[in-house]
Amino acid sequence: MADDNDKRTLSYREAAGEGLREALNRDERVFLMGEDVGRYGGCFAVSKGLLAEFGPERIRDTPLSESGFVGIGIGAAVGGMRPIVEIMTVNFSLLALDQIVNHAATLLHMSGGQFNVPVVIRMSTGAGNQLAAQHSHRLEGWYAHIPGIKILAPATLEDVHGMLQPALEDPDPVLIFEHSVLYNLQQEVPAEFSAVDISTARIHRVGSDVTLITYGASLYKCLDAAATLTEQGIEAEVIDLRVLRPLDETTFLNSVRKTRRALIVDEGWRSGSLSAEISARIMEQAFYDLDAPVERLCSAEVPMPYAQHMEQAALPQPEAIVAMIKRMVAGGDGVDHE
Amino acid sequence: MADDNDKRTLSYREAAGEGLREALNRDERVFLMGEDVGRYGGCFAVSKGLLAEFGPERIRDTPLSESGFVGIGIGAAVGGMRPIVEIMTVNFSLLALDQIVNHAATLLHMSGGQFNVPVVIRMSTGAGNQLAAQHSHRLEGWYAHIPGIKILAPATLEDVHGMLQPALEDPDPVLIFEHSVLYNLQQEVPAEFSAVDISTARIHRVGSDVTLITYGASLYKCLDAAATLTEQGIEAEVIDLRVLRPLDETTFLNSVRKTRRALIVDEGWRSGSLSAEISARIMEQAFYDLDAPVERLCSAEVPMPYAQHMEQAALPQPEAIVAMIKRMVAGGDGVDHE
Amino acid sequence: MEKTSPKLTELFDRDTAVERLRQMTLLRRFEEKSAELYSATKIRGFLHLYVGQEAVATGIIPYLNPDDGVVATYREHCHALLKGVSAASIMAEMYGKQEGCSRGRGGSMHLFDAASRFYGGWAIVGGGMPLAAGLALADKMQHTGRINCVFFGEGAMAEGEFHEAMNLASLWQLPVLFVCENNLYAMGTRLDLSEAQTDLSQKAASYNVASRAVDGMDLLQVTEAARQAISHVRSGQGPYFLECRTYRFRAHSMFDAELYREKAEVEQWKQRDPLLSYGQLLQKLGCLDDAALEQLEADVAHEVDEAVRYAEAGSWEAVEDLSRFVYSET
Amino acid sequence: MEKTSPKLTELFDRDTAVERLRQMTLLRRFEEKSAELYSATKIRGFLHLYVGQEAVATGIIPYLNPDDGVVATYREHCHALLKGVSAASIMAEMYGKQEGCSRGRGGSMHLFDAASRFYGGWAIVGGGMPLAAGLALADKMQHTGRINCVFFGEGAMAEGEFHEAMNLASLWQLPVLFVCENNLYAMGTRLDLSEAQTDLSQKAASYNVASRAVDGMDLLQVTEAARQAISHVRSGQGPYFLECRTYRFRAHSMFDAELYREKAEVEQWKQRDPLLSYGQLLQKLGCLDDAALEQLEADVAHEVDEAVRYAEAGSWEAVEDLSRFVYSET
Ligand SMILES: Cc1ncc(C[n+]2csc(CCOP(=O)(O)OP(=O)(O)O)c2C)c(N)n1
Ligand SMILES: Cc1ncc(C[n+]2csc(CCOP(=O)(O)OP(=O)(O)O)c2C)c(N)n1
Ligand SMILES: [Mg+2]
Ligand SMILES: [Mg+2]
Repeated sequence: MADDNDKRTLSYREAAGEGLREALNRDERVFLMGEDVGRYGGCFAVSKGLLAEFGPERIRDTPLSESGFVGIGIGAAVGGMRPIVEIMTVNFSLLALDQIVNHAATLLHMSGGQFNVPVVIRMSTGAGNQLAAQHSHRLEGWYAHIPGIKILAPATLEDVHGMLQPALEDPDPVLIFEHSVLYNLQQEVPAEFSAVDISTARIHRVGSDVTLITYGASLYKCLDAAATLTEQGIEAEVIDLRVLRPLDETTFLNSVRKTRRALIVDEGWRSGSLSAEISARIMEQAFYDLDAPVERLCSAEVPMPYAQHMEQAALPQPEAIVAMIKRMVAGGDGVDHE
Repeated sequence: MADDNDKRTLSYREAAGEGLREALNRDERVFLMGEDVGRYGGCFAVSKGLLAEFGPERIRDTPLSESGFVGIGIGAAVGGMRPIVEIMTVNFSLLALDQIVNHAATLLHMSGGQFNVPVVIRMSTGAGNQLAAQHSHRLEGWYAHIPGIKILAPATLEDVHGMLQPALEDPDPVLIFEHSVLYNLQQEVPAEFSAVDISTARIHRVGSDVTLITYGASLYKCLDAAATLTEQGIEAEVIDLRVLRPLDETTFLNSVRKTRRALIVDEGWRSGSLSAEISARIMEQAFYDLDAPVERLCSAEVPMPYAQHMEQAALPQPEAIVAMIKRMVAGGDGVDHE
Repeated sequence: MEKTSPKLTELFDRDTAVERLRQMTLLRRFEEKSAELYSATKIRGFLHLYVGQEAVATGIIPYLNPDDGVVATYREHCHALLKGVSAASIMAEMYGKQEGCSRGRGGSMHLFDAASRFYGGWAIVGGGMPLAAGLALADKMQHTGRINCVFFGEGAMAEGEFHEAMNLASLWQLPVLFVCENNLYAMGTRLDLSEAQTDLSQKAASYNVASRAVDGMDLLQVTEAARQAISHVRSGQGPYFLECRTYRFRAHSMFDAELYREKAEVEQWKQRDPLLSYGQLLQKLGCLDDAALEQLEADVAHEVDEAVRYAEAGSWEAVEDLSRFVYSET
Repeated sequence: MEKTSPKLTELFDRDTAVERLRQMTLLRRFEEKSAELYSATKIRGFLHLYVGQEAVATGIIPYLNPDDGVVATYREHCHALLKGVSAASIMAEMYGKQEGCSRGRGGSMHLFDAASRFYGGWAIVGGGMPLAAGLALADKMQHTGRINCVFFGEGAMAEGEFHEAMNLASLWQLPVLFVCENNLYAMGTRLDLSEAQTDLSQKAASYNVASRAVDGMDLLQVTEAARQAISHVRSGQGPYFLECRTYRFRAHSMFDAELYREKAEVEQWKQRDPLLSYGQLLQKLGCLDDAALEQLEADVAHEVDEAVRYAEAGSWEAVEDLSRFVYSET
């Protein structure tokens, strides 16, 4: 709060921008490249002001050429720079997938360890702003299928600020997915952010009755649901995965072994979502510790509709989390599956 | 066999080619389009001879422009044709992903049901020919995450021949993945192929002790393993999924409820593979019927190496299937997880 | 770019001349109302306005046949209106009502209408071009005599999909008219920061595609060029590339702070407002007097009001129908 | 394409002239041996030979500095050899041995060598171009004075990645030399079936990139043009597009039945074999006699034999190391 000298209130957008500014100041090899990162002020205003501060060489507006400039980022990384490539949204990243999956993810291996690719690729992700089917993908969990790249999903201001630095220090390609509904989120943060890692999941709330596993903007829905549940005598442990590849399975397995129940909340489409992988790993490694089957709450398997009531109906909601958990804790086979 | 009038021996390649020829003969709106489908004779020789038979309008060689000609196929389908678009291999399909995921998969929904997209997209998939990291993807399970498209994985001659016609009759985009190591597979088939559906999984072998769930070329590894296991008194039921989206869960759930144990063999990379989705569904719907945790055998999570011994080590093998099943049936927590 | 305009009387009879003014007025008023409704949160998501560019679509779409196809971008309200999609169904779409032309599933960026062969409404920049070439291939293979027209911004030309679609359309001589609406900016990126070669006709030449560049603020120039381009395409001579130099008077979308251009530049372009200058020309030529102009504005206002009324009166699709239209209902 | 060749004596001293012959001979013999070993199943996967095109890489790569970067395709054995990757480590790579330049993980299509700045060995057509432009951006931003050279076939030019990489390289004036090896076919697809505009210099112009087209069977023409192109790029004037018209004498890969071209066409091109014609020129000019030629062939044969010996003697990587090099070891 403003009256506390060590604290301040910031938006997720500002925290991300601060992370960029610090990275640019810290290392001359770092530059930011993407559509409208400079003169326009950034699609989500994250990079606003950086052009004036660092100039057009280091805040580099690109044409609409996703495959081209992502590939150039990869090449520049191999060539000794530390590019931060911004793809405006995950939807457009499908145009650059060949460069990410066929090139960035394979080079180290194909060259027998000779050429690593220290590129960072940031993009926004997520639904919830009525942007319809071509602007609402949540594919970070899908990207997590690809070996050779690392996938981060910062849900907090601390993470969206702090994950950038370790990502830049990482010798391999790192993709950072910022959820677009979070940009306006305000949180109280310390005057100086502290460092974070890009290898572990984080327990946001300790609980004993059920484990809620999630990532990205759904974290807040899970925390909401946990607050409701506590009033009803159910204590949920809430885990923010933070890193989608490689998964920190120790954290969620330990939690599930303790609570004996788990619900995974994943904004991705259900079939083949990251939630399936987590469920499968719990199956394989904690089956005998379970009191009930692991359940999943995901997005409806539809291209995202524009109308608000339909979009909200397609997304996981706190009420549904609460209802599912109450059924799970009540026991029996009561959860419906479509 | 040659001495039986009603039977003949054919290769998977020839069966696929016969399917194409029949489709072209059956419906004037059908045409085949892709790189080197005509003059070259087809990358895997599947379409060899068709150019002479149907001419360059209907056997249409394209430049190297995956996004362009896949998009043209989508548009031509909307415009009343029934294109079969061939992408030489799944690896190159990453260049066309925007057209497939952002365009073909969304149009029906975004237009409120007005425009369906009756396009068929065929491509080869799979590893096993020492083609290294950029030519060995197995991404059909990954594609199965996307709503709005259907995903087929024909493992038999009957299916590679027969799935094409229902795919062409389907009003929505259908992707057919032919595993490249199968092209030389010879099987005995009837003089006339019979029709197949594109909605159900198929039980290839009935068994009582464990369910082996698989698709594509891994089917044969599972059948091999099942043969070995039977000598050791273990009867495996082998299910070929055939259709990866939408999944026919009834077939595998019923089987697992009977055998109480399941191993999923999936040539995809393990994390986020289709095997995870199947495991999660069994968790959700057959948890209380299980005698042991569902297990998965997938590819190692590495870009595919060139050297043969390394490539084979990266892929699921019959010996590993046998070993895993023996441990599962022996009971206890004996399966190692890396 | 061409320097002189054709004479109005060589292009239009009196009724047509006035009809074009009515059309441009409708486009302008419809979008002004949309902006208002966006501020009132009746319309949500992204809203991209065409204000300033009206002469482009108005000079072209009326010369297509009703069964020709049109493919457009997220900045497509006006193209839809001109192709025959009703103002009411577009407004209802932007409200998210099931009476909308895309049943409320598409919103402003995804207008579709099978009846008028309006094929969207696409929001991946460049993504509509292969689709349009594909529609053209279907028309060619089926000998329908139809052509297809795809609209896109100059920014889209840096995308690989432009390159592939142009080459394929030319290689296969497909009946498709590529219309580049060069409004100088792609969001905040000026043409010279997006294209190493800003003479866009050189790009058309590199695909062996016939081309022409006209003043997109001048309805007469656009009209004359469109008729020629359409007859080129319809006569089977292959694709055509028409560049229309224009300007958007408003922000890229409702979220744009317009940091990337000077107010003075915008003001200068507004001096060439196609609606005003064409209206003045008509008055000067005596095609309509003040009273007729007033009546025209009143008619347009009525149409826009009716559209809003229709949208307001519309209904929400049942949530139970969420999973419809992922696959066809058979 | 240019009609006349420069004089040999204007380009080379005697030693250099002979060295070029030795290089082309090595390329040829190395690949002939590779084909043999493929038939003997020592080499597996895909194998794409460069036979017939040797004058292209030989005319260019020797004029790069050792620390300049080269990016190539799956048809890259010869580019790697010329850039300084040893024949032994290439052969070992194709055997899949861990002594290979990519540790046996890449194979024929994925040769890499950090020491000689040979950046692959890429098998997605067009995919190497953005990478090369990126290396060039790094060099430009770090003021290294280095340039980068990317080789690709004419078929790759239809890909969107070509379009995007050319435009960006030109827009940002990156030090990258684009070398199109126009061998007339992309697998079985002839240039005129792949490009609506077969005059490829028009494409370069559409990105504002300086260009030149030369006879790729003529080492002297290639050499002269390469020196000019390299000095253009190195002096900071931006990218350059060099088209070398050439022909591959052998099948696309070892799986190609060559249904798409006439044997007579191949034979006609073989009349212009760059190795033979250049060798004859040297003899005519008295740069080397029969004995010297014999010695040269013997030296090359020895180098190739040594490479095979090295590959044969190599070892298999331990299976336990399978999951190495997915992520860096830190
Ligand atoms: C592939 C892709 N990349 C980025 C965007 C974000 N975006 C939307 S419109 C736009 C600018 C397009 O400019 P132009 O093609 O000139 O059309 P205009 O908006 O000027 O009409 C951008 C960058 C997008 N929608 N799709
Ligand atoms: C994106 C992509 N599409 C298709 C292929 C299959 N393929 C490999 S080489 C080739 C032809 C390339 O021709 P060109 O660029 O002219 O090079 P050349 O082989 O003649 O040297 C094709 C179609 C591929 N490797 N990558
Ligand atoms: Mg524009
Ligand atoms: Mg070629």
